[in-house]
Amino acid sequence: MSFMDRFVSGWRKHRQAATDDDFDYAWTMSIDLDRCTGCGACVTACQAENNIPLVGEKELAGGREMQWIRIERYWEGEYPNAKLSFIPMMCQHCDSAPCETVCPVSATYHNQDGLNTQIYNRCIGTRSCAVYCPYEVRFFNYYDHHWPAPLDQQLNPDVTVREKGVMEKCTFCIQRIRQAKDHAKDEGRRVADGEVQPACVQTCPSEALVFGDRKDPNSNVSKSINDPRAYHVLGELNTRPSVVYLKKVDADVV
Amino acid sequence: MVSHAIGLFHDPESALHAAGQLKSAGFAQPEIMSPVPIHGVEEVLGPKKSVIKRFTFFGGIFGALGGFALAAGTAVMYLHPTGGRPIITIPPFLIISYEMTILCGILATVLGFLISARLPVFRERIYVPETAVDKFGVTVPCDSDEQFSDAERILEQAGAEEVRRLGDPS
Amino acid sequence: MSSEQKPMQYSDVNDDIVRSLVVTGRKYYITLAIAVTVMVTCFYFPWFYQLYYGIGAAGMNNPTVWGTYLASFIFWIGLSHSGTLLSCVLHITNSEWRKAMYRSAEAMTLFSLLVAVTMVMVHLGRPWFIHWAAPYPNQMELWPNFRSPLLFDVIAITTYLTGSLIFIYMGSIPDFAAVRDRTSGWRYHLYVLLSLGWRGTDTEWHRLGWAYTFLAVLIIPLAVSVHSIVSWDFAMSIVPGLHQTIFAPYFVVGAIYSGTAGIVTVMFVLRKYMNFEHFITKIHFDNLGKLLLLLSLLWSYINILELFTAWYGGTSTEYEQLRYKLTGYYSPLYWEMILFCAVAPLLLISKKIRTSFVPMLILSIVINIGMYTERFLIIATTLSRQYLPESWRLYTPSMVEISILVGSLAMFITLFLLFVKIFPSVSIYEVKETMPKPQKKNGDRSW
Amino acid sequence: MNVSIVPTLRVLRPAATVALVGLIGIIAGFYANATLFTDTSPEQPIAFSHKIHAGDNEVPCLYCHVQARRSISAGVPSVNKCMGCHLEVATDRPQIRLLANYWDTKEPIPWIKVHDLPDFVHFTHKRHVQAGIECQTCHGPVETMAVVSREAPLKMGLCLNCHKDNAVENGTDCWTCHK
Repeated sequence: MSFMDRFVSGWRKHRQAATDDDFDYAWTMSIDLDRCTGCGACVTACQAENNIPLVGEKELAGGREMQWIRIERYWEGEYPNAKLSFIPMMCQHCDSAPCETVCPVSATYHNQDGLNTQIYNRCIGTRSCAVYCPYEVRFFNYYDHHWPAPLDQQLNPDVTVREKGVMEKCTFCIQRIRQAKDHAKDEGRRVADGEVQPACVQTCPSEALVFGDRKDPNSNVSKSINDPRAYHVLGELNTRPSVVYLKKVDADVV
Repeated sequence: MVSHAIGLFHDPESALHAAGQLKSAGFAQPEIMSPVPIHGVEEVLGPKKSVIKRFTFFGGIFGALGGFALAAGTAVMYLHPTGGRPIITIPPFLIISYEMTILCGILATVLGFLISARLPVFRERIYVPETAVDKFGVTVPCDSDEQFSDAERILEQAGAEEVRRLGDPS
Repeated sequence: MSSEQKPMQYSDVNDDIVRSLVVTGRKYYITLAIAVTVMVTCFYFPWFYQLYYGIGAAGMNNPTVWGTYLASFIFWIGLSHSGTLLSCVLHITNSEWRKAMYRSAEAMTLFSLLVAVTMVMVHLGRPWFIHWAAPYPNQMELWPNFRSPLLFDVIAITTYLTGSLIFIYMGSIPDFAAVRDRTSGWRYHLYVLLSLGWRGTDTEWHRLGWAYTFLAVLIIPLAVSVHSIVSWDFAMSIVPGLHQTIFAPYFVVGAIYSGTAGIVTVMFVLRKYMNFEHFITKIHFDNLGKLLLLLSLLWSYINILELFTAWYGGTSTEYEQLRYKLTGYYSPLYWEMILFCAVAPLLLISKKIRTSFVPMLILSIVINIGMYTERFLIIATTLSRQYLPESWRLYTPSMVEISILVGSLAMFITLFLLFVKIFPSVSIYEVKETMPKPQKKNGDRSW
Repeated sequence: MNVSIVPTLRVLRPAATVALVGLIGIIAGFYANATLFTDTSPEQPIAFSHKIHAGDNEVPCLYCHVQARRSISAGVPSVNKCMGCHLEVATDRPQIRLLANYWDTKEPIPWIKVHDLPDFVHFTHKRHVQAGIECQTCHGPVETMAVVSREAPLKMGLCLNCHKDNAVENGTDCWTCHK
């Protein structure tokens, strides 16, 4: 009887698809393309915060770049009437992430913060997640990276240095989220809005990037994702990303 | 001491005929040893029932249930929500179940074959190497010399090229 | 079994096959030495280098994170497909012409599967942790992710490997017994163990017949599922060009296609160098040729379907993918594939070609080159052109990858060479079954 | 003629024995390597005895490992902390002279880490101390050890079992412990 009850209730519970409501937080980033100047400060900040190796010129040309966030640049027209548009692209932390289901060893999964996470030391390097990711934001360690002498002193102790053969990607600076949650737990409250900022958000000079919990209706990010300009990149794929872009208002069009 | 009479035949028909004769003469169940599977044994020596199909069937069912239980059970044991899907995601688990059905079915079939064909052979059994090349052998156990000469007579009448007496080692 | 000079006898079959196991010429040793050398230098050395250096030794880059290793994996899995599958289908349909060739076809399945598994090891970033993909209780209390198509692959290939091994072994038990009586020394002991004490009694034959048929029935759906699952590694993604419902049948047909071509190649080699002219005849090549023609037409049909739906659907990503496939950087390879796999096999319509050995050999090799290209293109063209144009990047295999490809071929040859000296490479009892039964000849003792 | 696989098995018995012994040897060697030859109690630069301090004199753990309750790392006490007592206590002992030597030359003591976790593990002492977990749960009865040795295996299973037993919030989430 009790076994059957437990079985039935467990079955019901685990047959439900995971939604935002099941998670403690729903960390979200909004990127206002109207404010973004494409300066690349976020790229550098991310590089420094997350122990991302500098692969060097040769490997970069060979396509083994390591950039958890990148500025995609698209040129339209010919010089001198060329027009440049750009968009910062990083892991979208999709709620229906294609990369998660494909990993044979569950090295990537959705955690209780609603983040799409990657456990480096569980990864066996099938690279299937990178194939399945439509945003091309997963990066593979093609070899062991080394930091030349002074640079090894600036490695972040809260972030692992990844081994060769391991996939990695943007974590929304989960080490900072963890720290903020730790403080909040000491004080017995939830993480307040603005208390945690990933390195890219912190460093963005034009404040184009806003980060916060979309479960909190009063947070800055909740307000900005309700903006009529808000959209998801490749939204038609129904990956339900946690990164929201605010469309650039084009002066020529308006 | 139990010994065996074995008659070697050139063709399967004579061997089958000899086996039928031996059986109707009241000998214990004769065995036919042949280089190729021969047809018509059941008409002569009585129907054969194989338990292998039951092994295959139950092995398959075990695999189907076990495969699903493996996938669903391990998913519940350590929760990893992936891709916005439920923890117990039925369609992919059915594929695991399908593959495990076949795997367990195959393994059970092998087990059934080994058990029902009484292989591998640990206690020595009589054997004539020619029957693996081009001879068809018919053997019966004989308790006594009289029985052996009876068997020898029947075998030779049926057209045996040669009749041997082999001691049962056990 | 037809033979021109004098009718074959049961004992001739045993003689021929025992000879093929026991008598080893210098040619064999030289070939084996070359194969082993190539395997070690072209496969293991580069692989160890890659293990030390990282996957960076291969030419893969960021959008194209899969490369020739995975193409080789599909290729070898595909090559494995017609052996056991074909053998099972022909066994169930009681085809006489299967009997002389099925053993080596099944061996092909087994060894190409082994090579495919090795290719997975080569492909992985951290192969030393591959055991994490297996479900076993561990202190981490972690299990593999059963929702992953790659894990379906692990389960399916394990099952297929087990099934093929058991199928080829079970069919060989009577032959091991026959060989056991004619050998001595270590071979004798090996065959005693392998034959399990088989005596060929009516009961044993009866049980073997049932078990063998059940295995065949189980393996047919298994083989179909294995390559469907391999295709799902791709088709379950949302990458344009990969996310296609047609992929499972496409891969299955392609697998049987390249596998059948592989059988033709192996048959040719066995016939030529193992002196099996009695057993492997024009009939086999004719039948295999017909099968190849049918499969090539099916394959072309599916290819046309794929192009047509992509063109008619006309979504931007699909259309771009189509355009890139037909006219882009990799298009010469595409047209080579069409030429090799769709056009050239049309020659098989002529019986003259089907029954002549050398053209069949050439065609079978050409088809397999084409099929390798197909697998390479599936990965290279789609991964280098995905949704975001900023990350479009071409992929060229590095020397390490090419060397490992050559080495894997040598590994297959090595395994096969070892096989022909251990397994009777033509089934003794099944060949005998195809021969006229000994008839009653009272009084005549000359046989 | 008779047939049986037993004679062959007899012939193969020496080979099988060798294989079996080899297999057992490999497995035993593996475990021996993991248990016997792993240095769980390395020799420290100063023969500091937890038995004397924490055991006999009942100095609380957190008196010296003062950061444990408010930071990730429990921390090794500074030489300053040691000298707080040992300027007065037992100054004539040879080991204390060694300590005083470090004090005089203003150098830290190069302690060797006994409980070392891999770099990809995030373990915070603060959470565990605040949750009221005894230090001994993971570190073993340190107060009885003259030389500290690692008692618990410090494998993932250890953490996980405890987290499951105590129903820790998000206790089995990978990112709770991995980084």
